Amino acid sequence: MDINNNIKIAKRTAVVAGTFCLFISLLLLLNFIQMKSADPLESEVLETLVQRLSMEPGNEQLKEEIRQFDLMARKAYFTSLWQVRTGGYLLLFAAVILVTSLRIYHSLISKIEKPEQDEEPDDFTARTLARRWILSGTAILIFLALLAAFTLTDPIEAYIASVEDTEEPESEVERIEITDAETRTEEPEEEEVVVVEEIAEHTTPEPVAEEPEVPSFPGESTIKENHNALRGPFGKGIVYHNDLPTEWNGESGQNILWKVPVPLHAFSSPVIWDNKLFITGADENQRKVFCFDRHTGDLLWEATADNIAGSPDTPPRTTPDTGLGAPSSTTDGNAVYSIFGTGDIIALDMEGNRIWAKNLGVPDNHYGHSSSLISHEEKLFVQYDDLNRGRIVCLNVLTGEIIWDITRDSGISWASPILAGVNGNYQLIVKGNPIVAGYDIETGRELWTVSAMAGEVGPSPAFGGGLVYAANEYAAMVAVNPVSGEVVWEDNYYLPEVSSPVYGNGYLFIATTYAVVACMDAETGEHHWEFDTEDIFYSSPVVAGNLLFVTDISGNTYIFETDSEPNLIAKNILGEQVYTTPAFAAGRIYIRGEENLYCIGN
Amino acid sequence: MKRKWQLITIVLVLTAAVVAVIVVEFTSTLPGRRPSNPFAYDIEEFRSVDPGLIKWKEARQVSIDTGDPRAIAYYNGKIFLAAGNELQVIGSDWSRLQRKTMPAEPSCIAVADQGWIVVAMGNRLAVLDSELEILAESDLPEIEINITSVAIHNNNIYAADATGRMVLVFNSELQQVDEFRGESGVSEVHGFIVPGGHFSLAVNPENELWITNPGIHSLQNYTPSGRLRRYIQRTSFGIEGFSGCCNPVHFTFLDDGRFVTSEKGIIRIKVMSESGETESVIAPPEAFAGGTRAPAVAVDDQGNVLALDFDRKMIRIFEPI
Amino acid sequence: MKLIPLITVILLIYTAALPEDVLAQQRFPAPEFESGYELPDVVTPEPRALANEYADVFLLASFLLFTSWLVIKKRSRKWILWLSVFALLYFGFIRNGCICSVGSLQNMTLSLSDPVYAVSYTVIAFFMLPLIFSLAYGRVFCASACPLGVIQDLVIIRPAKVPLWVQKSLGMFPFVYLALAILYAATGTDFIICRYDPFVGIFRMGAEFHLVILGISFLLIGMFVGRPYCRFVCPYGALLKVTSLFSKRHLSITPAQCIKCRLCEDSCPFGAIEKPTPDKLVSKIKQRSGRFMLYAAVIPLLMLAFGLAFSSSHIFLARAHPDVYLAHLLINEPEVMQDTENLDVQTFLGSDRTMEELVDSAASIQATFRTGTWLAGAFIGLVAGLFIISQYIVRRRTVFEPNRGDCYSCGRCMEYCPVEK
Amino acid sequence: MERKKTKSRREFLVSSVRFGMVLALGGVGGLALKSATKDQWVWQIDPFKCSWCGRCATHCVLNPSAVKCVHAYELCGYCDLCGGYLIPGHSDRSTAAENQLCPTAAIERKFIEEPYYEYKINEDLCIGCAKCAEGCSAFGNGSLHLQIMHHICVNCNECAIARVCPSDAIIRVRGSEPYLMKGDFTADGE
Repeated sequence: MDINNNIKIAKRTAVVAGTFCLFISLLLLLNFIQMKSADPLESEVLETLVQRLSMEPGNEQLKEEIRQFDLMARKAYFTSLWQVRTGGYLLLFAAVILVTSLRIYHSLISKIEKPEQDEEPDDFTARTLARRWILSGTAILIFLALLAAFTLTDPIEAYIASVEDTEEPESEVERIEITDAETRTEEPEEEEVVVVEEIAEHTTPEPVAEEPEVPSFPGESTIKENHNALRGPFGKGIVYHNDLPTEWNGESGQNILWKVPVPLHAFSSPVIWDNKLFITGADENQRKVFCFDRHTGDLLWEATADNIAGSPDTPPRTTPDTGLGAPSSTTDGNAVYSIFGTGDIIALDMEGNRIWAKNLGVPDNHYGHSSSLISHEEKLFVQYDDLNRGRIVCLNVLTGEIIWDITRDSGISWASPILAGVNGNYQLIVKGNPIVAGYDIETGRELWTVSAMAGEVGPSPAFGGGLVYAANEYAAMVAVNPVSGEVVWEDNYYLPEVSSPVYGNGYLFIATTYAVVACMDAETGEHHWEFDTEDIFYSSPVVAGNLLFVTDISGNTYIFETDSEPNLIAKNILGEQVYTTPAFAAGRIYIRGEENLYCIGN
Repeated sequence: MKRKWQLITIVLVLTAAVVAVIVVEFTSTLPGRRPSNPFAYDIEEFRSVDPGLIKWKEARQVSIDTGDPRAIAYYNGKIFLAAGNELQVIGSDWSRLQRKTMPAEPSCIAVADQGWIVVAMGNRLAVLDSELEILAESDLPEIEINITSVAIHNNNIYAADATGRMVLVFNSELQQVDEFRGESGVSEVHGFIVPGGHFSLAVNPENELWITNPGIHSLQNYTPSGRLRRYIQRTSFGIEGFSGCCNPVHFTFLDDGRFVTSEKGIIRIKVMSESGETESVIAPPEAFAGGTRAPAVAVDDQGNVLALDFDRKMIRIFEPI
Repeated sequence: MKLIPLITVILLIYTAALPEDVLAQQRFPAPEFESGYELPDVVTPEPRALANEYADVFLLASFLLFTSWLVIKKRSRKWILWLSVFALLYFGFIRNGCICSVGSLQNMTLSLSDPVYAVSYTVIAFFMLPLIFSLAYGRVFCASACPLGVIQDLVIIRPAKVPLWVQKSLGMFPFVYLALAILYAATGTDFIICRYDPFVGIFRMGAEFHLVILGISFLLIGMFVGRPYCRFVCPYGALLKVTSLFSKRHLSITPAQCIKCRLCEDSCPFGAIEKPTPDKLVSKIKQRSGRFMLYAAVIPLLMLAFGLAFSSSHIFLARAHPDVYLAHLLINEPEVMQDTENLDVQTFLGSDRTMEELVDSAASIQATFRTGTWLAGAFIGLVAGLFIISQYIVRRRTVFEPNRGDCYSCGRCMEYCPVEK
Repeated sequence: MERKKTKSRREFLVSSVRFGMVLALGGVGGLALKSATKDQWVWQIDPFKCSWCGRCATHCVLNPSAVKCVHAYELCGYCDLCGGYLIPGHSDRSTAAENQLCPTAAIERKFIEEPYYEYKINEDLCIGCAKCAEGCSAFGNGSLHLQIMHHICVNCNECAIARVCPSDAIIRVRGSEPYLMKGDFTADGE
C-alpha cells in the first residue's frame, strides 16, 4: 500500500516535471528561433529607418521613432538573454527532479514487476555475430575511405602545375628599379676595404658605391684571415697567422702597441674583422657591444642591446663568474652578432646600426648563459641549452628569423658550437650533457651523437685531422669520427674544466684547472708530455702555425712549440687576470684582461 | 517485444540526430562556408570612389631596394628620398646620384630654392648643402619632440612637432627663433589638435605657409609669425572632406596652388581646390589595398604626383589623364 | 583550427618587432587636458589563478584516491554515488567541464608532435592521473571523477540490455575515434573531442545550439542505454579500457568467494559482468582454434589494408584543416573570390598571405596527413584484428566477475551480492 | 595443479604488460614534460590581426560573448567626430540613438573639454561585435579594439571563436600576461 502510494507520488512528480521540461524547452526553442530569424540588434527596420533619416536629416519625428525602436530592440535583446539564462536554470532544475523521480519510480516498480526477459542469443552466437559485424564494419570503413579517395582529386597538385605554366599578367603600370649612377667594375669586397681606408684618411664623402643588397658572405679564405668567432675561424682554436709576437710584457709595456680600459666588464672574448675588433660588456642595467679600431685602440662605436621585445625587465640571476656577457660575438664582415645572458640577441652592421634584435626566451641557467655564437653564410647558430632542454636555434643573419630550432637529447651546458668541414660540407659540432653531436647546418638534423660527457659541460669541442675531440672534467676525453660517429679513442687522464682542447699539427693540447698543460697524440691519444704552470687555465689554447699560445688566469701566456717534447718558447706576463681567449690578426695578438684590452705586436 | 522496438526506434532516432548535428555543424564551419557577419559595418561605400572623379592614372612604380622609405621631396629635377637611415638623391632617369648616411633615421625632408636641404630626424634637425655636406646639425633641447614635417619659408625652417602640437621656427643656423601653437581669437578655430601623431606643413607656390590642423580636419594658412590668416575645414566621412583622427596626414601643392592631400584610415590621395572643394581623386583606396599608412606626397616639375608607398616600398607616380 | 600557427604567433609576439608604423601610432601621447582630466585605467581582470589550477589537480587526485578506496576497500555504492554527484557539480557545473582528462589527450598529442606547443603541468597531470589509477585500480576515474561519465550515470533510469554482439562490435568505435582525434590533434587541425563534447553545453548552462542538442540527445539515449558516450564514443575511455585490462587490483563483485547466486547477473547497466563460462562455449571455441590462428595471421594484412585505404583518402581527411579547405575552395571555385559576403575568403585575400603560401601550407599539411593517415589506418586495422581474434579467446571462468576493460567501477553489482551482508 | 600454473603464467604476463604500460606512460609524460610550462595558457586576441568579422559576438560558447571591446585611452584622439561611435551619415554628433554605431549603446560618450570627448565602454552591454573597433580603425587611431575578458572567459581547451576566426587573430598567451592591449604589448623600439 505504502509502496503503491510512493509509486503514485513518484509517477506524478515525474509527469509534472516532464511536462514542465517540455514546456521550458519549447519556450527556449521559440526564443532561439525568434532570435535567429530576427536579431533585434540588427533589425532591418532600424536600418531602413536610419537610411531614411540620412535622406531627410531634419526629420525630428523620424528620429524619435528610431530612438523608440532602438530602445525596444535592445530591450528585446537583453530580455531574451535573460530568458535563455533563466530558462536554462529552470530546465536544469526540472530535469533533476524528473530524473530523480523517474529513478525512484523505476526502482520501486522493478521490485514488483519482473523485468521482461529477452531471448538472448547464446555466447557463441553473440561472438560470431560480433565478429561478422566488426568485419563488415571494417569493410564499410575501408570502402568509405576508398570512396573518399576516388571521388576527390587533389586540386593542389593540379594547381601547382598550372601555376607554373601561366605567367603573371602584365600590369599596365611600368615598373622601374632604381639603379646606381656609377657602375662597379671591381669586386665589392676589395672595394669596401679601399673605401674604409679612404674615409679614414680624408673624410671626404665621395659618392660611395653602394653595398650589394643581399650581402655576400665571406669565403673560407677570407674567414681565415680574420678572427670571426671565439677561438678564431670556425671556432676551432686554430688561427692562420705566422708572424705573431712571441715576447711581451704588460707591466713594462714591451711590445704593447696599445692598451685601453674595457668600457664594460664581461667574460666574452674579442672577435676581429678587418680593422675592427668587437667585444661585449654587460651588467644588470645594460648590455653593450663595443667596436674598436684595432690599429689604434680607438672606440669607434658602441651599441646597446635594449628595447628588445620579450627581453626581461629584470635580467635573470647569474653568478659573478659568468655574468650576463659571457658569450662571445661573431661577425661575417657584414654584421656583428652578439648574445647576452638575458637571451637578447642582436645584429649590428659594421657601423653599429641595429639590423635586427630579438629575445630567444630568457634562459633558465643557474650560472648564466655562456655559449658563444658562430655563423656560416646566412645562418647564425645559437647553442641555447638551459635547464629545461638542450636546444640549438639557427637564425637568418639578415632578418633574425628562425631557420630551424631543434631540441636535443641533452641538458644544460656552457660550451660553444664549432664548425667542422667534413666531406666538403660543414657540420655544426655541439657538446652538451651528456652528448657530443654533429648537426647538418641546413636542417639541424642530428648526424651523429656520442654520449660521453657528464656533469657541467664547459669546454667546447675541437676539430682537426678529421676527428672531433671533446673533453670534460669528471667525464672523459673522446675522439670521434664525424663521418661514422664512432669513438676512435678515449682517455680520462687529462681533462679540462673550462678551457677547450685544441688540435695542432697532429697533437692535441689541453689546459686544465689544475695548472697543467698536456699534449697527446691526436690520432691515438698517447700521452706525450705535461707541463706544470703556476696558475689555472680558463682561457682556451690557440694554435698558430707551429706555436701553441695559452694564457692562465694570472695573465701569463705560455708559448710552446707543437711538438712531442715540451719546448717552452716564452712565458709572457700581462700583469692582470685573463679569463678570455685572445684574438689574433696578422702580427697582432689582442688580449682582453679583466680591466684592459691589449694589442700586442712587434 | 513491442517495447523493445520502441526503445530501439527512440535510440536510433536520437543517434541519427546526433550524427546529423555533427555533420551539419562540421560542414557549416568550414572556412568559406561560414555565415557572413551579422554586424557588418559597411565602410565599403566610403571606400568606393565615383570613377568620374578619378582623373589621374598610375604611370610608374619605382621600387625602393634599400631601407624602409620614410620621406620624399622633389626639387629641380631631383627626388630626395629618405630610406632607412640614408638620404638619397635620385635623378630623373631613376639613377641614384648621391647617398648619405644620416646620424639618425630621417623622418622628413624639405628642399629650398637655394638648394639646401633640411632633414628632420625625430627630435633632431640637420641642414645639408647640395653636396650632402652637413652644414648645421641640432639636437633639439627637449627629447619630447617628434618632427613630422618640415618646410622652408623665407629662409626660416618651420618644423611641425606632433608631440608638442606646435610649429617650431629655426633660422638657417638651426637656432630656434619662434614657436606657435596656432591659437587665435577665432572661436571655432582651436589651436593645433593632433590626435593621431600626424602633423604636416608646406609652402604653396604663392609662398604662403599652410599647416594642417588634423584634429578638426582643417588646412590653415599662417603668417610667418604664426598668425592665422585663413583656413578651410572639411569634416566628412565621404570623399568631399576628411574624417577620423588626424587627417589629412600629408599634403603638398600643385603648381597652380591646389592641394594634394593624403589621408590615412581610408587611404586616398585627392586634389582639393584652394577653397576646399574635392576636385579629383589621384589614387582611390583600392590603389592601397592592404596598406596601412597614408603615403607621403610630392609633386614634380611636370605636375605629376609622387606618392611614397611605405608598405610596398615604392614610389608611385600618378599622371593627370 | 590552425593550432600550430596560432602558437607560433605567440612566440613571434614575444620576440619579433611589429611594423614600425604600428609603433609610431602606438607611442603617440594623449592630449593634454586643461581641465585636469586623467586617462582612465583600462580594467583587465586577471584569469583564474594558477593556484586554482593546481588545486584542481589536487582535487582530481583526491577524487581518484578516494574512489579507489571506496571501490576496493570500503565497497560502498552509496558513497561512490555521492562522490560522483560532487564531481559532477565541481568539474562539470563549476569548472564548466574544461579542461578535462578526455580533452587533455589532444593537448598531449599536439605537444608531442609540435615542439613549439607548450602544455601546462596541469594538463599533463589531468592526462596522466586517471591512466595511472586505471593501471592500479581500474577505471575509478569513470566511476566518480569524470563529469561526462557521471552525468550519464545519474540519468540511467531503465537500462536496456544491449545485445552482446552489438556491444562488442560498437566497442570498436572509440578506437576509431581515438585514431581520428590523435590524427587531427597531431596535425594541428582541430580538437574534435572538445568540439563535439556533448555535455559541455549543459555544464555551461547554455552554449551553441548544436552542442545543447547533442547533449540532450545523449542524455535521452542514456536513460535507456547506460552511458552511451562512455561505451561507444569516448576515446579516452578506449585508453582507460586498455590500461584497466591490466590493472593491478580491481573492483570485485563479491568480497569473498562467489557463491554463484546469480543475483548480480542483471545488475550492471553496462553489460560488464562476465558470467561463468559455459562448457559448451569453451569446446566450440576450442574447435575453432584454427580460425584464431588464421585471423591472427590476417592482422598485418588488415593493418596494411586500412593503412592503404586511409592514406589514399588523406586528402579528404585533410580537408578538415582550414588551410587545406580554403586552398581547395579557392582553386576549385575561384568565383568565391568575388563574393564580398564571404568573410573567410575576403579576409584571406586582404591578408599578407599569398595564394602560393596558402597552397604551400596546404600541400605540406596534406603531406603530413599522408603519413598520419597511414599510421591511423594501421592502428585501426590492428584494433579491428585484435577485436576479431578476441572473439576466439575464452577463459574458463567459474565465477561472476566484472570485465576489467568495460567495468566503470560504479559499484552497482556490489549492492546485489549477498556475501557482503 | 595445471590450473595454478596457467594462472601464475597469466599473472606474470599481465604484470609484465602492466609494467610495459607504466613505462610507456612514463615515457609519454616525460616527453610532454620536456615542453611543459608552469604557466597556464589563456586565449587572447591579437588586435593587430583582428579583421572585425563579428564572429567573436556570434561564436563564443558564452552568450553574450567573453570578448569585449576595450579602449586604449592613451591612443585615443578624443575626437568629437568619432568613427567608432557615430554612424556614417549621422545627423549630428550627439548621443542620440539614431547616431550611435553600437547596436547595444555600450559606448558612453562624455564631454571633457573643448574639443575633447571621452569614449568609455560599458562592459555589461558590450557584445563584442567589433563594429566600433572597425570604425575606429578605419577612420581613427584604432584605440577601440577587442580583448577576451578573463573574468568571463571559461578558457575552453579549444576556443570556438579561434576555430572560425578568419584572420587567426585568436592565439594562446601565457596566463601571466593575459592581455594584448594596444599601446603596451609591443614594448619594442628602435
